[in-house]
Amino acid sequence: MMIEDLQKISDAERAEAQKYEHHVHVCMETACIASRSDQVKQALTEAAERAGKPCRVKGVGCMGLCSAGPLVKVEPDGTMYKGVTPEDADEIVQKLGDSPVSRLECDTNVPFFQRQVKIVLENSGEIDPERIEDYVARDGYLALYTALTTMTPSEVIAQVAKSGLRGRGGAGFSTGLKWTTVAKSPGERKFVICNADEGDPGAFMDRSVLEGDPHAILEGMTIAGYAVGASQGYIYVRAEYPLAVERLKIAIRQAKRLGVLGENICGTTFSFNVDIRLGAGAFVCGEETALIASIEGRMGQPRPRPPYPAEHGLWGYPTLINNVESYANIVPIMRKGADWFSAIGTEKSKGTKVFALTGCIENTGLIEVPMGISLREIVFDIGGGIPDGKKFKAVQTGGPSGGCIPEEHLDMPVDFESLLQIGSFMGSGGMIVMDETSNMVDVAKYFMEFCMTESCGKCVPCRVGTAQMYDLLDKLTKNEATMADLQLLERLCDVVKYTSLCGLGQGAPNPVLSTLRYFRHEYLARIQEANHEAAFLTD
Amino acid sequence: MSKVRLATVWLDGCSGCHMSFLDMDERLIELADRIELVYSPLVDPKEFPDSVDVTLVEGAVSSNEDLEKIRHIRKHTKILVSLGDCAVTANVPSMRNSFRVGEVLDRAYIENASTQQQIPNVSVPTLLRQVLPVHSVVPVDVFVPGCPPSADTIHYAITELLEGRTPDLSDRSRFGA
Amino acid sequence: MKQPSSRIKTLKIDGQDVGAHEDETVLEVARENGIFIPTLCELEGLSPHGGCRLCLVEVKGINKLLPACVTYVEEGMEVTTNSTRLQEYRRTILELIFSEGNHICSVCVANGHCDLQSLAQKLGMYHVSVPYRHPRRSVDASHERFALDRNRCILCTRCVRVCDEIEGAHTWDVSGRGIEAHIVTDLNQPWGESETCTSCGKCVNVCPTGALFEKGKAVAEMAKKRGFLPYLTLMREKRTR
Amino acid sequence: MLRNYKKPAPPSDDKRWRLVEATMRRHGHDPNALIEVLHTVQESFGYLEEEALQFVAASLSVPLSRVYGVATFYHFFNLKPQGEHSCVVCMGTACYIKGSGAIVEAIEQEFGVKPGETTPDNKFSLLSARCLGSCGLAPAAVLDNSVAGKLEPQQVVERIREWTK
Repeated sequence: MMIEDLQKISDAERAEAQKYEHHVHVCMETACIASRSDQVKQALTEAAERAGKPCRVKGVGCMGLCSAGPLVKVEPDGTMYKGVTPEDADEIVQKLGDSPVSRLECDTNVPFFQRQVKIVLENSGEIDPERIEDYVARDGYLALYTALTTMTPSEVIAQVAKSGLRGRGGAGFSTGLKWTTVAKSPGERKFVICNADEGDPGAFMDRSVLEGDPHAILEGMTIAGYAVGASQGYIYVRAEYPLAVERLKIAIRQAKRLGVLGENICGTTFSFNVDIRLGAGAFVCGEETALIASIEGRMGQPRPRPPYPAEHGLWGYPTLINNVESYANIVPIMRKGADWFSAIGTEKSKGTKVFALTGCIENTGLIEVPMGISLREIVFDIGGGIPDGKKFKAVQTGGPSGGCIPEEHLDMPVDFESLLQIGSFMGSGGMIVMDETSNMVDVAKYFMEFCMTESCGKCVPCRVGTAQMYDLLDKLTKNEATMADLQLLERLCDVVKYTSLCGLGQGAPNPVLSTLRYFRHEYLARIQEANHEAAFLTD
Repeated sequence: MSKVRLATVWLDGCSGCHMSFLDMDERLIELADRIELVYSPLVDPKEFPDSVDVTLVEGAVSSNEDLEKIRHIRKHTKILVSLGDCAVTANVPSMRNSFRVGEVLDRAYIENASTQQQIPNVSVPTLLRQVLPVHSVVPVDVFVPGCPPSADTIHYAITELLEGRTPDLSDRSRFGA
Repeated sequence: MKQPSSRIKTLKIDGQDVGAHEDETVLEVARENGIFIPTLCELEGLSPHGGCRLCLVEVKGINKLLPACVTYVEEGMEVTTNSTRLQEYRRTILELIFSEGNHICSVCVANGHCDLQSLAQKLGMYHVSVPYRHPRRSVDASHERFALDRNRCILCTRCVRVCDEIEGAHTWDVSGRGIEAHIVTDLNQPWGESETCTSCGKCVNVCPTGALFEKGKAVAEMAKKRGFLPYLTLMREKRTR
Repeated sequence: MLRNYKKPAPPSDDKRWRLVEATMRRHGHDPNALIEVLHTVQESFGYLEEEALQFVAASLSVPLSRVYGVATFYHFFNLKPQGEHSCVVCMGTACYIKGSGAIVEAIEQEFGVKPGETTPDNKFSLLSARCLGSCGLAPAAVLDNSVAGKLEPQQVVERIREWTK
């Protein structure tokens, strides 16, 4: 595999595309397929054949507005159609090059599309994720080739460090620093792991990236492998994401065939393989030491850190663990440079962040925005506000370790530090909007139930503490709790937060603490309305 | 100097703590100089007095009658002492808590009864969903664990309280002994 | 066995200057110097577990609490083992343990010989302020000589580790997760039917509570003999040298 | 490991064991491959039966209790056979906010099964998932392997009614 070969594929692919006057992109992601987009694609292909139009129909990754699926985009004019059914196919094809089918048209001249900045999602919705040629035609694997042939591993790390990229899995640890530690840690073998165990309820950023642009992850991981000196990578992905797994398998096969993965990549002495490991329904495996235990075939129980996986990871070897979105940033950084990347975002949080915007909001879907954008812009401009004339109440970020942010903090910029300051957490990118009808004690109970059932059971505070806190919240929602119960709840929040072994337990009290901080009156109302006798009565 | 008004009550327990109390033997006579026992299974009065300085509670809260009693006592007591494991932890009576009340009654009065299989329901208190330690129903000031606490421990706890101190039980008593 | 080549570090524990080998944990050094740090899952001779969280200590300059059993000494470290905050956390953790199972000391075979019971006394935990959960848990008395009462199990995994690491049978493991977690033998069949159990009794003796006990022992009769553990560990190390 | 230790034979001549053996071979019978192998067993047989666990334990040289521990730690694995049809209701935050609880309740009421349970006639299993990642379609569920979104309780109940006729 040489640069000429990449160029040849790219040229051929572009030439093939030139043959068609019209390009019809159909979203082929889990959510749109659930709304029959596979049938829409089939119908469009047949309609194009029947009409004999110079038109190419292709399945692509997420185009963002998942609630309006199936989405179809027509290029070169950029018309977007929403809620397309197979029955609409003929009409869409008929109108190609003419005025669009107005009843299906989805206005893209709105903040939802205009305010986004696409780095991670640059290929989503553009390429066919099951064809490596399409990826190559958009300069795919060029960054890898350049890194391998013109840069030393430490130069690669320097570029990542200079970009200011911070881990997108939640805590925001400096990616460059992590890579440096792994590179410097002595070990006869090293490993690179991609954490695709996206377990936060209400988050699907990683699934979309894996389904829509799997080669970007492979390329990012391979560059990382070169930088830290690893020859084996693992993608740990949830078994609940069968389509992502399938696309990754296809991508790995194609990349190997092309010589951009496997032995002697791009004709160099560097070899790197990637295997997929399936999760099996345990949220705690998102924690890196638990994830490692799971890849090793054991129960996903975290162990105390230090030692950190960067020094003592998979089978005791130095191991680099980044999440999907972090790896997806690597290729653009390598291709366009650290300065370009660090010009986006805020002083301490560079680049963009992908969010899964869901809940009580007009535009549900996947968005990518520059760091530093305000929550208000996300919720009211991009998200289109709250439907049915209801009032905004809170937005929840950071999943089960995160918090509920009230109206008063909506103007705060979205970055790692600001979110922590107001008692929430960046997390992996789930953003759930709640309207006035949501009860915050119920919300806190929902997340506590999640943490309780996902606790691995290894350490006492998390195992028993989450169960006790859940019981207290249950009592509150049943209007049976007393002030003493609330005080006990607050005491347990403190103990569990500071004594639990891993992030799951340490973060478990956050939804309670943040709702207590901003919506304490809702807890007090439950206590005032309570019938304290009910708790004692005979069953 | 007026005597300290002391009460002892017996909720759901085996009366072992009261036996241990009596095991103070001759020290009871010394205490009698400083204490007036105003209410107790050991003395005559049937009504809990309006104003009591210290109440020792033996036993867990098992029935609606226990519940009413302990609330009344709390209202009229300055210092409430949970005496013994049943009061402190709900102990042996709480072993029924893993089961539903109906299951327990069935087992006791139907399945294991050879004659007159019938769950008593006339002039007996209603059982609560769970047997509870005293402090989960009303605030408790002093905890004296033990099954039962020894006479020495009880004597120590009472004399400390008489001196106006909070008894430190670290070397004297533990759960189960 | 400390390697002679290992370097010496100096640190402060509770204001006291102490010296230690670099491969020692804070817990080991504290013990050598007569400083008490409570533990439950830890047992000398078994691999560390880090689950009970009772040995958490404060280290100056680190805003997280660290488990002494797996935290290695570092030069100039300043460790606090017994602040008011730590004492309160430890009491609450003990309360959580007591609330989780059905620990009725007065009728337990291990009454008077129980690590959990004596720690409660030592740390001044006189009552449990969190509600008791009263789970319905099973008892396995199918083994000829021993029995398991899951009501008294605190999931310290000492039995799992001793069976795996010392006896080499790995008969025990933890099944399920979170509040539902419990220990099982083999594929969750009755203990007496386990094909891998050698009936050595090590698990019974390392169990900190009355969860694992010898049949025929009445209340307060189940004293545990643990002398074998350091002995076996030492003999093994000698042999592999 | 014993050098001459012979790998055990499959519990029966069911052809599906070949798939399981293939996975084990691909991983060189490495104990680390336990979870991967259990995935294959469940894919092939629908659940993890006891003899399968025994076979996997012996083949990979993993202690029985560890196999059982892993099989019960991960909620994706079933130790009991599932019904002919299944409905996995998403209980992710977005679905929860949009009323997936009501869907579960409606199914519970109509068919008398709670999440994780199967109807006595083995026709239908109700399951719940942490998050299907289809939040844009909240509330969502997987009805016999295909994702369906923006569901109403009654709609799901009717679909299941067809299965359980």
